Order: sequence, then structure tokens, then C-alpha cells
Amino acid sequence: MSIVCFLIKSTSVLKWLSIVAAIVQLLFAVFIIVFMVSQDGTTVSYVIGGWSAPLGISLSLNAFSSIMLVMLTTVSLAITWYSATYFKDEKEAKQFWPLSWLLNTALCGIFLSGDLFNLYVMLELMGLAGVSLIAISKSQNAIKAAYQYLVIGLFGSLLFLFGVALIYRSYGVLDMTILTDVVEGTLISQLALGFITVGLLLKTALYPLHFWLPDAHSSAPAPVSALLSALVLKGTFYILFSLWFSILTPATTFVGASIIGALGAMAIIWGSIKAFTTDRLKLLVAYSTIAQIGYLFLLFPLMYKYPTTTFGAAAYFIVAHACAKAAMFMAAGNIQKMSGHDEINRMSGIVAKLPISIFIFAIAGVSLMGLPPSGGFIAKWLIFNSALQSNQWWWIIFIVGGGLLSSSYLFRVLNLAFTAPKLDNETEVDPTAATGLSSAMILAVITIIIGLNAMWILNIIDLGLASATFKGGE
Amino acid sequence: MSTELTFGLSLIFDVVLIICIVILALGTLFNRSVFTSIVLFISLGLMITIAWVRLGAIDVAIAEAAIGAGLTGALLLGAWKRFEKKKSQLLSGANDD
Amino acid sequence: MIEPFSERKLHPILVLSVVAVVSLISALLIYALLQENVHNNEMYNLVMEKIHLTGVSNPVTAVLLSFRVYDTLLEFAVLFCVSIACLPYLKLNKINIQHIKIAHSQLFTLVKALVPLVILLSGYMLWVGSFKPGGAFQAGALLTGAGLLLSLLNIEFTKTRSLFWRLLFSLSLIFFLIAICYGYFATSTFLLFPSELSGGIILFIEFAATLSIAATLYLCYLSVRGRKEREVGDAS
Amino acid sequence: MQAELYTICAVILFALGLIAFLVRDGVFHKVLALNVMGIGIFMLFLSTSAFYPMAIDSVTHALVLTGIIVAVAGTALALNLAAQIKLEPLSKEQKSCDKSH
Repeated sequence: MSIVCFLIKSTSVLKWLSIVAAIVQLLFAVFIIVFMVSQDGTTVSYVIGGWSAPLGISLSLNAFSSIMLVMLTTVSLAITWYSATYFKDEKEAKQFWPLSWLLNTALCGIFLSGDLFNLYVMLELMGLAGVSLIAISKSQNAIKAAYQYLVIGLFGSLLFLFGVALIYRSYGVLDMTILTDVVEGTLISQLALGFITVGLLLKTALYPLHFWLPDAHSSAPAPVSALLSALVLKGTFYILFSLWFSILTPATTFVGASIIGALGAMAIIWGSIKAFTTDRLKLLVAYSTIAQIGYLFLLFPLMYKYPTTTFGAAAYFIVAHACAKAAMFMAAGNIQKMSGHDEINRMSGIVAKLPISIFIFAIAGVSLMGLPPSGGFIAKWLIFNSALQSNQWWWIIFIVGGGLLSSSYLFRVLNLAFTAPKLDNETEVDPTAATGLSSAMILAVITIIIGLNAMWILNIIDLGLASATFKGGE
Repeated sequence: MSTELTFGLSLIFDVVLIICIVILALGTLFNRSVFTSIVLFISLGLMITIAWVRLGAIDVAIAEAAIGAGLTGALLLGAWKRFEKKKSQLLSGANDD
Repeated sequence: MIEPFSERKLHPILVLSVVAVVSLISALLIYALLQENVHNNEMYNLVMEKIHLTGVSNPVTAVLLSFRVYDTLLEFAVLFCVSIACLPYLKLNKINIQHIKIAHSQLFTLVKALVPLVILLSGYMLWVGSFKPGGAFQAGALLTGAGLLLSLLNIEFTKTRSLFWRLLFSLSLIFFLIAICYGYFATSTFLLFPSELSGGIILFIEFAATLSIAATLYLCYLSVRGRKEREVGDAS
Repeated sequence: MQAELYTICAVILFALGLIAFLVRDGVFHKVLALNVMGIGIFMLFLSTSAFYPMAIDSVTHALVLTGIIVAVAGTALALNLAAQIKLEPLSKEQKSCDKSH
């Protein structure tokens, strides 16, 4: 289905072609989700090339992945629209379009894939495309960050592949649907899961393994940072999440899940503090990504004990964060382009000059903090709920504390932006460098809309839950 | 008798091969000189090719000989040469990159 | 931050603990691996059962280009991605061939004899891939080897930025798409080729793949190595 | 017996690559460590299929071939990026230190 659509675009170069293609892709994804609802959320698989599962590769689609696909296509359409105006340099643009489509292909493939080795190839494709995207500006900082990201990414995917090799050795299959039935909680499966988990945590930048993220995300051009932060991390998280809770479930342990949850909690605190002390806007947004990723991993122990609510919370949080973070990076990119810098201390009074950017930044910030009318609020509320229901109240401290911390660092920026500028460090704004923010605006509005219409996503998730049985829990 | 002998001989061959591979890997990875490491890596690639043949994977062996040992080695050597040139330029104070 | 060109001074205790942890894990792994049973090789029977449908008799080629063709397609996407990433770093130098011939006459004769041989061999590899060990990857790598031999002599293909080269990098994907479209119309299944023609189609894709792989890897080599010295004496 | 031997070798190679990746820092050693890890993984795949010498599973061979190409692509990109990084004159002493070894 959608594969045919996203394959063709990998060689397309012109931006208008890309925008049209992105719209087509979005329509495809909407079609998929409608199809999903009509199927009552059961897992659908599509056999590629007519060679059925253990021999060939099959695609599989469930409620979770269809939501991810819609999120991916929406956000990438917005980013496509934005980057059409962002890249002024001919050479950069020439490189950007094919690479971003390759990245898009890889992400679609990850959400659809039903085969472990295929996931590895997708991961590599995603990693290499991401690396090349970071490096397109060719500044020394960008190249260094890209090099570091590449080495870490290769290492992470090799660990993943090692886990896959161990699994193949024991069970002789790579197809995930078949694997679900045959996998057992043996030592080998546990070790394999351990390798896979460490590899993917490295790529998703959970707390002690996050060190590469700030450099990579802040030195890339804004649309690329938005892509990486909003979508790429979600791709690896999606793999990890579905491996833990629907495929290799017999090999998981509560202790392991709790360790990951604890690391997530540390990530919230550490990322927020770092975001508060940094003096660059894009770095701030990157550190806030680390903190937000922490929330997602906080869900692991909750998911283990109480999957029903937590599952919805995870999907909801991913969507809300993706929209908010993409909008935020676009706004930050606009501020950087127009004022020529992104130092927070020199931003006082910038609201008079760039009202729209700051407005978008504020709305996205509201969602990240988890204030009421936004999607972030619902997501945090759901996490809160499942923490209560699974009797693990101690995680609530981190949820609330993290919300407070994130509001403190976001208000720091907004506060400065709204205060009157001092004369000596007033920022010059270059109106010719303006970039199309309409799409960022739309994303910001979406974060509010999904806050007001939460039932829509939750219904699809419930459909998925009704048909899927989770093996985790007691 | 003779099958046992060939079995024993092939086992000895495998053991020797594996020891060679491990020693070469050690030499490649824990060596101060970059050039020595690269050369050792290329010879490691050739040993690995033999191992693939022993494991019955002829296709992989051909690819490994051509890509793993040959191309990766050429890439590494090319990059190393460039790096050395840059370094010597830096040391002599020339700055024309 | 990982510094690419300097070694950190790590504390010996840290190094020792890394070594200890890794060897502990690997000891556990070896123990677990030796204790546990290996899967029951069902895949082999499946491959052997279905192989006559693919039009090739080399099982590896059958798996690569028929059963798991989706992986292969994505792999070409990976190569394509690398070629896009490497293109802008390319700096080429124009060398006078006549001049080299005089300076390195022995090397020149050697290369002159070897290059056609290697190209011939890679063609053979490509063709033989459908029933014996061999195939597009090996052929592509050999072809790159021919390119490397030439670059030893400073004979390099210039104008790498031109459309022709771009086309070459994406050739495998383009041919793949043509084959997919054809296969879709013929069998109405995504990535399935009609079985009587599939041997031919696989060869068709492999041919394009060989050229793309060779072009991409050659480009990688050139851009990694960078510009050579002007003096011919430096060439060896 | 043969398959078990190669399995052990595979784990050893992977472990060596892992240690080297964590301990060593230069571009070349990082890339070499990644490659050795890759070889370990491929050996694990191939030794798996060598458990049945009469009926060798060719799926693993295809997987390894794909893996080799992807590994080369990664190596090439890593070296390419590293080659673009300018050396900093500040680290001159370090460089001369390296050279004397």
C-alpha cells in the first residue's frame, strides 16, 4: 500500500514535488487509519512479494503503528513546508531533499516493518540519512557532531544486530509475528533483549547514554533538528516499546523495566536542569528533548504492571511531544535565522520583533509543560493515572517535578522575550531571512486540538487494545 | 580411521585459524600505531575469508575478500594517508587547507 | 564529545572495569550459547522447497533477490544515501595520462593488463551469480577494485558531479522500481516477479546494482582520500 | 564441534570490538572496532547455519552479505566525515607525542 507511495519519492529533488508527495503521503496515512478503524484495530499484515512469513518479509500494521504513521506524515508535511522556505542555499537544498525523503522512508519502514533484520537495515538507513542531514551545513561543529552521532549510531545498531543474531540462533525466525509465539524466557532471549535494549537506548538517548544528543540536535539546521527530535527518536522508541511489550515479552523482567524507568526519571531531572542552565536556545530545546524522552521511559515499569492505560499514554505522549517539539525547533530556527544568533540572554524584548515565533514557542512550551488545554496535559494526566492505578506512586513525584522544572526553563525564555530590551544588546532582526512559519503554527494548533479532542486518539488505541492481548502484567 | 583422521585434522585447522583470528584482532585493536592496525586488519579480513569458506559460505567469502579486506582496507589507508599529510602540514606550520 | 584525533587518557581502573564487565558478559554468553539448542533449521527446507519458483538456482541469490528482496532494496537506499552524502566532499585532480606513462611505465603496463581482467571477472561474477556463488555485491566490489587500480595511476574519472554519475548512483533504485512496476502489473503483488521471467529480471536488477555499488564505493574512496599531491612522484 | 568453536570465536571477537570501542578514541581505532564487532556478529550468524553442515541455511548468508555492504557504507561515511574535520593547532604537542610512539 503505502510502500509504493514512499518508494518513488526517494529520488525526487524538487521541493514542490516534495510538498505534493508529502500531502499524498498524509492522505495515504489517513486512509490507513480509516482502514484500521474499519478493521476494529486488529493487526493487519501484508506479505511482500508473495513469500509468506518465515521465508519472506511481511509488513504488519496495528493501531499503535497507524497512529505513529499519521503523526509521522503530519509532522513531516509541516517540516517539508517549512524547509521549502528555510534552505536558501542551492547546494544545501539539493542535498536536503533526497536525504529527508530517505529518512522518511526509513521511518515509515520502521513503523510498518514486521521483520527483525529488516528493522536493522531501516535503523541503519535512518541513522546514515540523519547523519548526512546534520552534516549538510558543512560547518566544523556540524561535521564533528555528525561524526559523533554516526559512530554512536553505528555502535547502537550493531548491538541491536547482535541481539537479533542471538534470537535467530535460538528460534530460526526473524518474523516478529511468528517470534511472538515461539519466544521463551530463556537466558539467551534475555541477553539478546539486553543487547537490543542497550543499543536502542543509546539511539534514543536515555539519560546516561544521551551525551551525543545536544551536539547533534543543536548544530543541525532547524528543519533537521525538528526531524531528528520529533520523529527519529520516536522511531527507535517505537521499536523498543513494541519489542518489550508485544514481541519479546517473556524475556522481560520487572527489575529491568524499573531500571529503565529510574533512568527515565533521572533524565527528566538532569535534562531539565541542563536546559535551565544553558545559554543557547537550540541547546535548550535539545536538552528538553532529553527530559521528555525520560517521561517515555518512565512508562516502562508502569506498562509492565498496568498495560491498558499506559499504552494509551505512550501513544498520546509521543504524538503530543512530536508536534510540540517540531513546532518549537521551527520557531527557534526562525529566531536564529532572523536575528543571527540564538543566545538566550540577548533575547530580551524579542517578542516585539518576532511575535509569531515567540507565540508558537509559547504554545509548544505549554504543551511540554503539561498545562491544561494542550495535548501535553492529557498525556501527563494519562501517565499520572496509570502510575496511580499500578500502585507505583513514586513516579508521580518525577512527573510533577519534571513539569515544574520544564515550566521554569521555558518561562525563563519567555520572560526574557517579553521584557523591554536594554539598549546595548538589542537584537537586530533581518526580515529577509524569514522562514515560512505557517506550518509550525499549524503544528502548534494541533497540539491544542489534540488536547481538546483527546478521545479521538484514545479510541483508536482502545480498538487496538481490544484485539491485542498483552502478555505483560500479572 | 581415515574419516576420523580428517575430522581431527580439520578440527586442528579450525582451532589454529581461530587462534590466528583472535590474535590478529587483538593486534588490530590494541595497537598504538594506526598504520600497523590497518595492515593487521586487512590480514584479519583475509583470515576471516578462510573462516567463511570453512563455514560453507562461499558467497560471503568472495564478498568479504573483495569488500571487507580489500575495499575497507583501501578506504582506511586512503584516509590514513590524508590524515598524515594534514598532520605534517600542521606540524610544519603550513596552513593551506 | 568523542574527539576523533586524540586519545583520552583513561584511568587504568576504568579500563580494567570495562574489560572485566565485558568479559563477564561474554563468558555468560558463551555459557548460554553452548547450553542452549540451536533452532531446527526449518528455513533451509523452506528455501529448498520454493527455490524453483524464483528462476535462479543459487540459494543465496534467491534469498537476496527474491525472498528478502525488500531488504536488498533498502540496502541500495543505504548506498544511495551514502553517495549523496559523499558527493559534495569530492575534489578531483586532473592528471596528464601521458606524463604518468613515462614516469611509471611498469606500473602502467601492469594496470593495463589487470584492469580489463578485473572488469571481465566482475562480469563473470554477475552472470554466474544465478547458479553458483557470486552475484551483484561481489561483482560490484571487483569493479570498484578496477577503479582503485586506475586511481593508483592517478587516472580518475572526472566530472563526477555530472548527471551521468548521479544517474549511476540511483541506477539500482531506478531499475528496481521499473522491475517492481512491471512485476506489480504482471502479478498484482508488490515485489513479486512472474516466475518464468524472474531469472531475467533478477539479472537485470543485479546488473544495475553492480554498476551502482561500484560507482558508490569508488566515489567513497575518492572522497575519503581527498586530493592528491600535484607531484606525480607522490602517487605511489 | 566446528560450529561451537566458531560460536565462541564470534563472541570473543564481538567482546574485543566492544572493549576497543569503549576504550579507544581515534577515528581509525573506533572504525576498526566497529568492523571487528561486525565480523563477530556475522560469524555468529554463519556459525548458526554451520550447525547443519549437510543443509546449510542460505538465509544467513544473504543477511551477512547485506550486513557487509551496510557496514562498508557506514565505514565510508565515518571516514569521510572524519576527513573533513580540521585538526586544531592547539593539539600540536599531542600530535608530536603520538608521532613519537
